Amino acid sequence: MAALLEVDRLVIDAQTDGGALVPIVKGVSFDVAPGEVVALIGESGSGKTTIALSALGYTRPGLVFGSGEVRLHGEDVIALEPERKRRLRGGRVAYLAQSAAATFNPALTIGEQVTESAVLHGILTQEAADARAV
Amino acid sequence: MKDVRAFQQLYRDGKVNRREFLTVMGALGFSAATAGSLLGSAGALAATPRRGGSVRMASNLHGPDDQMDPIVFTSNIDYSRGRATYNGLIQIRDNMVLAPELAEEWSVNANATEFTFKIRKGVHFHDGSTLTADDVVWSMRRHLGKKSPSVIKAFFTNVKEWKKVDAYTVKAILTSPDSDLPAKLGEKQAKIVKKDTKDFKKGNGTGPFLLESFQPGVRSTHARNKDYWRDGPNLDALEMTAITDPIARVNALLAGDVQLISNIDAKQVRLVQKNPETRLISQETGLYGGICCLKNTAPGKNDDFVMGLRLIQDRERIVRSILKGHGRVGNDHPISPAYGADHCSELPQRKYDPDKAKWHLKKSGYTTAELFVAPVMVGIEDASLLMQANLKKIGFDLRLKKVPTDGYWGAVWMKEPLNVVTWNMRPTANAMLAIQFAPHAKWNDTFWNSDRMGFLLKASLAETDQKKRHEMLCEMQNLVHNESGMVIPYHVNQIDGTHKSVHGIPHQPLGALGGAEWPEFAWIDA
Amino acid sequence: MLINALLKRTGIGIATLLVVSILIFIGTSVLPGDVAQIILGQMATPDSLAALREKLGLDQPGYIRYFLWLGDLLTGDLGYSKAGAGAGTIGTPISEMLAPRLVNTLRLSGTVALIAVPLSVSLGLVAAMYPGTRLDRTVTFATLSLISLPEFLVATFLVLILAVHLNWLPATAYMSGDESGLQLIRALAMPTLTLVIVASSQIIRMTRAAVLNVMSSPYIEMAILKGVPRSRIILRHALFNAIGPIVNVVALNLAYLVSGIVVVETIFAYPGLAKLMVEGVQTRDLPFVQACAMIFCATYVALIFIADMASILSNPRLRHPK
Amino acid sequence: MSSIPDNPAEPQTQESYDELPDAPPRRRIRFSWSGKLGIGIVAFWLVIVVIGPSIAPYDEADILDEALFVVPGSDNPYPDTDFQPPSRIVLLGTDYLGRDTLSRILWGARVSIGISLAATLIAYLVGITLGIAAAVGGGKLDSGLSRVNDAFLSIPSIMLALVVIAAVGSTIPLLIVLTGLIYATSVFRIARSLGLDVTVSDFVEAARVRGEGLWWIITREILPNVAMPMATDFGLRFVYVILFISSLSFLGLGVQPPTSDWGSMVRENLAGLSYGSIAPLVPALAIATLTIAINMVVDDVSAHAGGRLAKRML
Repeated sequence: MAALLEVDRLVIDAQTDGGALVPIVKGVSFDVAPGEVVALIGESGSGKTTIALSALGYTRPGLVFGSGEVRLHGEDVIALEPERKRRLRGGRVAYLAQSAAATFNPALTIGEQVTESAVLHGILTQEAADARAV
Repeated sequence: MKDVRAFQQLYRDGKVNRREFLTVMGALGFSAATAGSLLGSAGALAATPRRGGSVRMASNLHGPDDQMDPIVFTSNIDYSRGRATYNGLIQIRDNMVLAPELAEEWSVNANATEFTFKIRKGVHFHDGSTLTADDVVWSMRRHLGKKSPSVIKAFFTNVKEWKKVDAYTVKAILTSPDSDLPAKLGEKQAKIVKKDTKDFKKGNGTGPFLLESFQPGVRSTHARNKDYWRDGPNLDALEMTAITDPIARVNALLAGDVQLISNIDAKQVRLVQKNPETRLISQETGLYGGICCLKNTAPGKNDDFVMGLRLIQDRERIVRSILKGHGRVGNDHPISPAYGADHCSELPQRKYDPDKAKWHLKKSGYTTAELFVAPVMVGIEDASLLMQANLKKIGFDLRLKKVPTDGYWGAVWMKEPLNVVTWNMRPTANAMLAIQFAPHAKWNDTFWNSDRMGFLLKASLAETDQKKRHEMLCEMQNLVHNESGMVIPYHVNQIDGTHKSVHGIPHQPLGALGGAEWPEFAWIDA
Repeated sequence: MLINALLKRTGIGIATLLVVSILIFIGTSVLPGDVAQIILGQMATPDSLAALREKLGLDQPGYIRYFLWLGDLLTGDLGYSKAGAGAGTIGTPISEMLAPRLVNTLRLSGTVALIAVPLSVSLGLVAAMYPGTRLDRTVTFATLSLISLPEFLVATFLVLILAVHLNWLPATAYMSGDESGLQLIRALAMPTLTLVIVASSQIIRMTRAAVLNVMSSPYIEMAILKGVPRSRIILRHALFNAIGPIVNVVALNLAYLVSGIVVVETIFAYPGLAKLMVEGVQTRDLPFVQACAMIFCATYVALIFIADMASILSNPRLRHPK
Repeated sequence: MSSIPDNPAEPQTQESYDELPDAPPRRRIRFSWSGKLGIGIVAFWLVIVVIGPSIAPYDEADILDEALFVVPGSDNPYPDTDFQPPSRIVLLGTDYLGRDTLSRILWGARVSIGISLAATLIAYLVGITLGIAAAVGGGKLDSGLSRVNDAFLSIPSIMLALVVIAAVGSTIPLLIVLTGLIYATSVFRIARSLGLDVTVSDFVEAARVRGEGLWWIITREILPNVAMPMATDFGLRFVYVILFISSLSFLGLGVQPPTSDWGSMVRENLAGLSYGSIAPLVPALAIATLTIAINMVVDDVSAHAGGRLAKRML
């Protein structure tokens, strides 16, 4: 059966002070089938989050995709143009940060931030979302 | 003759100054006297004044301490406002000629100790009341007595009393002869106000303009006094303000924001000259910038030191490059040629002589000194810097201590051993010398007390023989030139500017814009 | 919660003003030469000084004059300036002198604020949205160059070009008080232009810094990962957190526009408060300087107060401190 | 312009990557091309500060001789020496008094940068000491210091300077101390708010729990964490001081003549602008290059500090 997510020889580089590229993710490949649970295990700073985030076609500042592909339902999320990426994020793939507290905007209500994503992607109306949130 | 006329035009329009005019006339073969009269008639050349219109004047200084009380007038804008609002007993016109104003005529007794003034009849104050001897006596008495805050009370220390003889006659009784009294009454502070005035901000005078509004430090507006006691003024309305920044002031004139400005910095004169819309007025005066060396303390009490400072003054260059020609080399005494006959032309001009200066300074034993400088007048800082540089060349280290102008007269002048000073021209040579050099006088700012000087000052006032009088004045100028603590490297012209449409600015040297006499006489062409 | 913060900051404001009043008084009394000395200038003599001092009531001891003044101040009476009094007995009510100047000052700083604030905040935002791009670098470079130019240079430049050479605008922003709309605009144009240039640079820099700083925070990353559109991220997520520092800069710039523009007012001969205060110091018109200073400090305190409130309201976390 | 005090930063702790897992390890400051350029220019001026006077063609006080400017063949033995355009004799032209602009720039670097540097350092010494004291001490000490500081902040700095200088006259040491103290008020605010952030942070808590002494906490825990953002602020502060002194010279309260400082040089030659002289522009350019250079460096540093504390800087 076709994998839901295919990480194929993924290389992610970090820019050094000199601006040279140093690979920190060196050609990782794995598949995730629907309903399958995959755990990445490694010491802190080994690049777990970096790989995970690539599923949303995202890298942290200072990092760049080197080579390889990350395919979701067969389409390369790295290659997607911005607007499609935006739909993908929170629309089909959601990210749950380790320290959730830090990921909430102090200037906005929790409620708004919880429902925001669903509303933005037209999955729910604000009302429905609010209802679901509580 | 045509070019003479042309030159008179130029002089009237301020394109050439008095000195330049006389030089040219001399070159054309006229005697000094003839040239002088030509000069006098130049003013008359002006086409007949046109009535109407208004001008905006920007002076050089103003602030919350602007005054409308004549006896404490101290700034150009005060003087102009005073001139527009009030009258004096006697008016000083072009080339220092005394003319009757509120005093129709005056007489003096044989030994010049008692003056009688006939007050003009039918003169009204702006509030409608009639001018009488009472107002004159009250106004003049404000200058007398120890407690008087009058700025010019020193002129009247020898006045025992102002007496009312009848409704239109007053007498001034003096303790010592003073043939200069009438001239002193022409001063800007000697204006006549209404008896028992409390609130001077209303400006209740007899002058050509009514004081419409007066905001200290902002502006004042003046409207023609319809029932002025004599013909005039020409303008319907005046507006007076100040633009304290010299560059901004000139720019305002060039851009046409204002039609008259006072006190143009020498650095800026060429801008005004070459601009077709504006006209430069460069009036030779007795105004000077100098250095006071206090004679009662070191280093000033050392004559060689003072002489050294005098000889290191590159007077020619100061006038040439700092004043851009709008001034005259000083001869270490205040009586410039602007004082006319009183100026001692026999006295040889002191010249720049580094070697002699070096010799004197060496002899004095000083190798360093500190001079307090504030921008109290045009070019004084620059001149001090030039002196400093020249002293450095002969191995003398002069340190300059720059201090702000505000507070200078109270905290530095007459206190620090070496300080810069400026004195405005006074109506007579004697008045000028007396105020600054009379032994133990209040403003003897070099603390140089010469009995001979004291004797001559008194004697010359009583002396009626012009030749003897001149000899005395000459000796006094010589004393100051050689023995006092004064260094006077230059006299600076009064440099003002007008829009080309403004005419009739008097050539009276006692202050900015024709000794502030402009309001009554200025007019503009359509 | 909010009420408490409000009360607390009001108290702080008042305390500050009291401290200021004392500082001002001490400061002004250490000046060499008093108003009498200044009025009489070179022509002062001990007697005439004593005479004038007596007339002007300068012969009382300092602390008495302080409390008298403070009392009057609280009862809204700013007292009399020596202005124009000379040897006369009647001075000018300070309130009377300040009123027109205050109007002028507010007029100018208001105009400047209206133009500078929106302009520079949006420029700062744009710069922050595309950090490192040519646009960003241009804005940064321009603002830095302008920050580093002395005000009087900018001002004189503008006068020479716009007034003297092109004759488009008057060289001085001289206000006769009865200007009509167009004249008023022409009069204000020059100083406004100068001050917009001066004030904007800082607000731009600040907005950029503040927003950039927020942009690097985890919740912005989260927002990106939630697929929130860029525009919404900047305006809803980032700007709100940046408001605190931004309003503060704006407030301080406004305070500066009221009290600190001596140079501009001098060059354009604009009859505003700042210049008046300097003249007050130079003429040793103490009651007057004190009044001006109090106005300025009050303005400052008020503006900061508003700024603090704004940043509190903009931020739930401050609204409900942990 | 220069006399704006600092914004009162509201204490508001903010996590950054360090507290998150998988944070990219802290790297050495990476300087962009502009940062490097900035360093270059700053270095250049520092060199001038040291060797400037010795390579200057004339003394800063020299009023050049008219003979130097006589046009061959002209009959005028006394040509103007002021506001002369650049020539072989005077590479950057002359100023309003006929002094060599280049020489005055070279000499002036020492005074301008020297004064500003000294003043800024004083501002930091005083500001940080009191600021941290207020933050750590808290309570009465804090509110007391803050009130007085606010009071000084709220007084227009020009006026403050005007009064003090009018009272005691203007000397370079006074100028330095005065300016230093005026700007210390702003530094105080930054230092205090940063200090507050840090004092409530976990690692200080930890240190307290470990039973470390106050001094140890301040020197080992607080100062190091405050240092970086303070350094970032230093750049602009430094420039404000230069400009502040220049606006003092506008009011006639600057350094003593004939000493040249760039700000005053702009002012004293302003008249030349009307004659199209470059005399006022050269020093302005000098100030600008220094400003921009310093801030190019600053930007890189603050970018490295995550810009997180940049918000406290104007």
